[in-house]
Amino acid sequence: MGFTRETDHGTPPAIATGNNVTLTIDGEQVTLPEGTSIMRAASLTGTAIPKLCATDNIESFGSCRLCLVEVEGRNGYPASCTTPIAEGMVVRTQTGRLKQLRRGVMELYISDHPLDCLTCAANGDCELQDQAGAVGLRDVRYGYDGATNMGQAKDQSNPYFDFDPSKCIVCSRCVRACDEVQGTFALTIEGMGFGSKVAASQDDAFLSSECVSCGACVQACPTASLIEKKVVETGTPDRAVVTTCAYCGVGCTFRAEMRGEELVRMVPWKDGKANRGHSCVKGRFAWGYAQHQDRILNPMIRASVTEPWREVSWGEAIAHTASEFRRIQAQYGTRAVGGITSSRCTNEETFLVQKLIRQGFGNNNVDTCARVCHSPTGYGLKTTFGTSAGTQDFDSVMHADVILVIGANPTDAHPVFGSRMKKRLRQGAKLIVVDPRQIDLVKSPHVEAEHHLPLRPGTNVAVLTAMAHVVVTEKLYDDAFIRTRCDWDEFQDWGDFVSEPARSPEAIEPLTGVPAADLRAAARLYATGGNAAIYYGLGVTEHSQGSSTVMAIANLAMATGNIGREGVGVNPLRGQNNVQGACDMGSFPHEFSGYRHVSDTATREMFESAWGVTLDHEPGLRIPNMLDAATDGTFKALFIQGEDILQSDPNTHHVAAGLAAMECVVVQDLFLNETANYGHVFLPGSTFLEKDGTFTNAERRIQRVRRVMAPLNGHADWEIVQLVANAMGLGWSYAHPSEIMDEIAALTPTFAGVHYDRLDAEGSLQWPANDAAPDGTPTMHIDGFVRGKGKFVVTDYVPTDEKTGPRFPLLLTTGRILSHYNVGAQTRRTANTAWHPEDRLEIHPTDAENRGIKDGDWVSLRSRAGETTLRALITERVAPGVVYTTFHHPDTQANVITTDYSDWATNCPEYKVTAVQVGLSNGPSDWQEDYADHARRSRRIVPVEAAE
Amino acid sequence: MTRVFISRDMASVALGADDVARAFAGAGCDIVRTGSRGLFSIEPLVEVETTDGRVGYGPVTPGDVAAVLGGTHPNRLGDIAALPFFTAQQRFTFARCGIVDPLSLADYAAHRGWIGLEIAHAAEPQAVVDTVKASGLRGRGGAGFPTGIKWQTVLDAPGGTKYIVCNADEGDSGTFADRLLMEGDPFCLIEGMAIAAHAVGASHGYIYIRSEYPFAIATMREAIALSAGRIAPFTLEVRAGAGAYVCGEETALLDSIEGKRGQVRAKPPLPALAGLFGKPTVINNVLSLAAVPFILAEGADAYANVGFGRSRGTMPVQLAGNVKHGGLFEVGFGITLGELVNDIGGGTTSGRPVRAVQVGGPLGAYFPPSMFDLPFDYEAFTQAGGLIGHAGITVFDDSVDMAHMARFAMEFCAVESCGKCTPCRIGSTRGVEIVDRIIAAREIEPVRATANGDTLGKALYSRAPDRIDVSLEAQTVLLRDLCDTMKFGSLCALGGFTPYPVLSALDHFPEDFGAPAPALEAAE
Amino acid sequence: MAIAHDEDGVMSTGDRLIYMANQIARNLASEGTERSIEMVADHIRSFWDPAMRRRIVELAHSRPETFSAIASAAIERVAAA
Amino acid sequence: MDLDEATALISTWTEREGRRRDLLMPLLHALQEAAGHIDDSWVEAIASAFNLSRADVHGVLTFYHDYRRQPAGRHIVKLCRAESCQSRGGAAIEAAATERLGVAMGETRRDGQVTLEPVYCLGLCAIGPNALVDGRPVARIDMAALDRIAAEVAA
Repeated sequence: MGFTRETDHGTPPAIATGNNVTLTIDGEQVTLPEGTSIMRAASLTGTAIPKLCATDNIESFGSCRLCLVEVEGRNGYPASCTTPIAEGMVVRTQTGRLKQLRRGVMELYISDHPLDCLTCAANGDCELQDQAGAVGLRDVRYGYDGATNMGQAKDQSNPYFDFDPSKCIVCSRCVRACDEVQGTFALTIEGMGFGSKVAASQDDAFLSSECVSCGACVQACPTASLIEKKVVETGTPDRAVVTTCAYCGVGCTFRAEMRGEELVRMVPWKDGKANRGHSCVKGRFAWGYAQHQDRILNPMIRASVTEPWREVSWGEAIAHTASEFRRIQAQYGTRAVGGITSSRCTNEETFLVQKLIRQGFGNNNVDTCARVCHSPTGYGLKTTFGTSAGTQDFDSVMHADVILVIGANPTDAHPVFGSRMKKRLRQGAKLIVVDPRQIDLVKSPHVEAEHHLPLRPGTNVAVLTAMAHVVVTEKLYDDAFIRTRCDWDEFQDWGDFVSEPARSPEAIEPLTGVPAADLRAAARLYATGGNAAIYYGLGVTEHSQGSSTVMAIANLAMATGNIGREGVGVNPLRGQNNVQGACDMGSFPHEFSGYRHVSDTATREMFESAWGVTLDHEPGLRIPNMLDAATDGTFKALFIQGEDILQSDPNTHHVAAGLAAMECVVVQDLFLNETANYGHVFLPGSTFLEKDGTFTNAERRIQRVRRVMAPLNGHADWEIVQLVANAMGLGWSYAHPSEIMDEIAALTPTFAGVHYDRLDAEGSLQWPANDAAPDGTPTMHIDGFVRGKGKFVVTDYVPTDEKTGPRFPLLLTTGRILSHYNVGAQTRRTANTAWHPEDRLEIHPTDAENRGIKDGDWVSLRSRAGETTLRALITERVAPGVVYTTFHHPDTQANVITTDYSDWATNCPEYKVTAVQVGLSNGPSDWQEDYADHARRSRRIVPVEAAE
Repeated sequence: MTRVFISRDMASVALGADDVARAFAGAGCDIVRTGSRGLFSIEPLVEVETTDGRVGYGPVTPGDVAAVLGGTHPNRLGDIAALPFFTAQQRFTFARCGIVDPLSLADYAAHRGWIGLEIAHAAEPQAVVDTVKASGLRGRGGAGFPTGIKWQTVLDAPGGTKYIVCNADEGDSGTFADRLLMEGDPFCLIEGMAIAAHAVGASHGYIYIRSEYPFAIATMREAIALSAGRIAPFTLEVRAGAGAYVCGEETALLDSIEGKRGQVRAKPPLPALAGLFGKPTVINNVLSLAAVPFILAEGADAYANVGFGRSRGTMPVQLAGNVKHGGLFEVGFGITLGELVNDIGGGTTSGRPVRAVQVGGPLGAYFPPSMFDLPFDYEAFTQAGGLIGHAGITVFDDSVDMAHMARFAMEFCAVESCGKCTPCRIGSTRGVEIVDRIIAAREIEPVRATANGDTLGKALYSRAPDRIDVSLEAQTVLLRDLCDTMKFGSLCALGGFTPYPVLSALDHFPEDFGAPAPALEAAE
Repeated sequence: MAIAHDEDGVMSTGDRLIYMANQIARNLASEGTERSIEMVADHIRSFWDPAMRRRIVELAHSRPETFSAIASAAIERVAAA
Repeated sequence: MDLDEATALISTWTEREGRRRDLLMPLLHALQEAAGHIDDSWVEAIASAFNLSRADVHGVLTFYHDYRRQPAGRHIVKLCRAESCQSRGGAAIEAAATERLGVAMGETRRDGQVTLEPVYCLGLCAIGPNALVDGRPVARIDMAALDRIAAEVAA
């Protein structure tokens, strides 16, 4: 693929009214939707009108005055970007007079612009340069001695891009992109007139301003005023590959722009249906880990975790792995081994890992990181609706009138979708936030929640059931929807249950801390405010009652008829890039791909005939059960692809004990992660830039991942799994991931229509994509639920056994932050650490004062499970009695604190509720010191030369 | 106790009216503070109530109390309305100004106040709009757009919430009619807005007044509070500007009310369809809205019968600058510039010959006396390369340097440009620099540099000093080119009309730019 | 009923399985005794690996006092299958 | 006025008048009237009151000529520079004023006694040159009037 810029039609498409108008542009008759700008109309018909302030992902502005045109019968020269087309209009876009005016404007621009095109980093990739050529500017007659805005200092504070005000043409594209696309409003024009100047916040340095470094301004800038440092350093790109981001579950499409074999920048792709041309600081900029010096490129082996690693050849590593698994199975039984698929790897890779386990290991001991994040979503939505996935696409939010966000923090964890949501909120949709913390959505510039219900951690079910109580007792439910779409008897049982006085907002207020009046108002708004959509995250699932909460959400949506059309629905915001896909691909110990139980004979037979083996019909072990079995001595070997369970899973002591008890732990990863400290075989992994495949995002959207560069470690991850499989005698012969997808499609009814040629042609497909839904399924359950009738499930509130008391009086809840991703393995190896160099403990001023803690003090954080130390951040974002931290840094190991409590149905850990005590501390805990020592010793490597 | 009438208008106060009022109060007089009648050469004016009506004296100082009260003061003017300056006028809009106590509801009602509103309230909105259409009233802010048609658009616009916005950001030098009316007859504007509200279905209105008019802001706020019951359910509030001339541009004004930077919006959408807070909005000048009570009360014909061509009704002309009888002169369209400047205004204060008049504020053209037969009429002025604007006429005597005035026009644009569009943002600064070069060069013609080549690269490097042609001829050509770019390229009238004063100065007074004087001028 | 941890904060496998069975039972209790027994049994059959199921049946015999009535009844059904 | 006082004023004011964005400029006027200027350090509190970004407020604050980000002198003389006053000798008065008051146009005298600022039209266009001296209008300014103003601002 060569380097071509995306076509920029200058202004966004018209809002569809269904009406078309016909006009004449430069003698050619064209018919287009009404509301289209003249500029866009011309562009669509192949005429480029000069422009600088217009770009088609922000509203037209009309400031640059290059796009003036002549319209018959009208005075003057209207700007084509701000003038809509009209029936019978006759437009001329290229006349001598227009050329003269445009040249006059350009002459003014260049009179206040540096004379350094040839040495400018944007040379060849600069709209000002292009347009100066386009309007035929030959001379600037204004002289050198006049006033200019040049010579201002560059702002190089942001680690990823520079701001050079001298090159700014004050087109406001950056300001408008920040406002309209990102919704942060971090930029403004300072001053007025000739002195107008782009400023971040109050003319702060970008890094210390309100800027969240999403890159929208840099993308919008038509000159080198805002430019990626990497472009300055490397030069402008010469080719581009469209691929999918490997960070969160939003699944943004990017153009990876390359110069030779070097990645220059990732630019969000306008045609990406998940991100619509937007990005966040992670996907846009934080890809440097792919080339980080910490990457392990050679396979390694060691006999015990106390020895140093020994670099070996691929052949030796693969043979050793295969023989260890065979040996252990021979010694301890078929079920003594298992594997963990990666939610960061592709669908194809995930499918191969679970195939390796089911076909090669002969058991169902496969699990994935969804165990610790959205397994309750799978359980809850399958039970109520019949499908283990969200019901909408992201575009749907633009049709919502009421948005209920519960246990999710989209502006940090799913920032690109968060921006879409904020845009809709600015258009007037109402917001309800149910969260113990005052997340940004509760109140941030231009967005304010109508209701914030700051519940005590662990009381989700009580709050949602009380909302249902209001809906039912105040008769706000959608009778017609329920009668036609759901089981009426089940609804009545459920209705009786939620209507009991004990479940009223007033009755539960002492328990949840949510004022009853607020809860009632929120429930009424949700039920009666028009299209109401629920978005939730791990604040829902990572509880003892995670599955109940998901079902309580589904109940509420069904009761109010908010399912089955645009603008409504139940929408889990999935954590990792491919966690939806990993689940879809059969990564659970009880399910094949497409969520079909292993005990289902017909399904099993289909796989058995395709794979030529007999498959286990019994469910396998979940991750915590594997670790239990390991400590009990019955589980001995684990293949872990792209997960760092030591850091990410709860109760680190439990994980460490389980891993330490195994005889062969195979870790496949980019880096020597924390889990590898307990590993015996290390197989270097490849990054998303180095392989082909697909990811499936939170809206069930299957998108292509394309190889941008050769794998530094020599093999894509799917090839490595194939090597292992073949060393075990499975005889796989995939030449390309597309062949794996063909197999998935053949074996998985919901994926039957998914093939690479279609994905390449259409960009993406949302499953189910099959004969029944040939174009995929943006919105689910339109005419009926997948399971038939929607099922109302009684969701009793069973409090967690994790209780505060005199020893542990505070409740810890954990989460993530914008600049980091999951365990931070990737983002910690980028300049994103500039924003968040360490995990901090958020604590309310009152709680801090009671303990003599000042902002920035080192504090110890203790629970029944363990103890760690970190620095305090005093903030009113958390309520009194609640503390919060992130888990991005292994030095802190927040999961030393979290407990073994987990969701009753899925064992999803209760990360969000841990009783803790906090006190001033002098230094790291004993465990932290011991672990640091172990990690240091465990990372010793004997290079390949010495080993041979 | 003797009742005396003394203006509280900002101009009268600037001339000492407060001190005069205190002196009369000290002498035991009952003081009524009125607005100004609008003739400043007689301010501070004191009118003493007598059995024969009011007897005026002016100008008066605090030391003149006894002489005035004794009837012996040499500046006795008698009945002010009988002075030629006033008898020559047709005071439709300004009928009450200077006569009534601006904050007396009784005075207002006694002088035919609220009649228009009562008639409007009794009629269907469409009938009110029709009356305004029939009057031929055109926007007095400068553009001259028919007011009734604007109202019709708003009336027809779908949507429940609509607004009336009064543009009282009267920033043009040489104009003060809005200020005079708001300080002298605020209820008239309020009544006009209330009529507009009824006509289009608006329930709330804003009056955006520039911060340079503190008296008007205070008077309007007080008048709104006093008349709230009279205009209910319609409500009104005053918003004060913050020193940005460009906020007189209607879309910038709307953004300013919304709490934003006062930058000009692109049109469409028209404010009539998507104006304040995105809602259909009537935005009219003070004088347009203040003309409406008369039109409703006296009938459309009474208004339309006065005027010239398509310019109907009266125009409150403001005579300003170096003029002997400066003030507010409301008269039907059609009067000539010469009549206004020489006959009504009486020529210059300085006694020197008139050399130029600028009509329509800082964006208006300069006219030489040779063009004084121009009739006051929107179309005639447009044809003559100028504009009526807000009908301010600033008179200059023969000491004026027109190159300096052209420079000032560019400088003013540079100071007040909102910075949004390129021709205005950069062009105004370049304009100042060009005129500076012309002024520097008009006595010493420099050696012309040569320029050749035709590549973009040359354009980028052409700002090296030896490549610039700084000759008078080249700079004058450049100035004209710049004016062309600004006039046809700018987003709003600030950048678009700044070329009017510049080009008119260049055209009519070339000798100030180092070129020969035009033959016509020489002949006079 | 809280989880018993050893000094490292790690619960024994047996204790964990008992806790899980009881927790499932508690969460399904509001369905009514008969329905909930069947649902608990079904849940264990669907999601627990055979070794875990064997172990819980053994535990139900060796430590019956640690199980709730619903959990006990459900495990009996699992054992019978 | 320190930050705490400004924050208190902002909260009292917004409680009375409301928190809609369109009230931003009225609040800025109120702050400036109370404090003489609007300090950059108050912007965060202002932004928070209206649910705006600091950038939003900064953009507005720096757009309008009226808003001061630094304290002015004890006296403020605003002298009109517009055409009507120029036609009546304004340029000469401006030059004389800078000399007589000892401060350049647009600046505050080093002793903090007086700030001299341009204003473009006060609507007193037939009786110029005009000024606002601490808010009081003064017309027909001549050398004698400048002397009086200079004496006034010396106090």
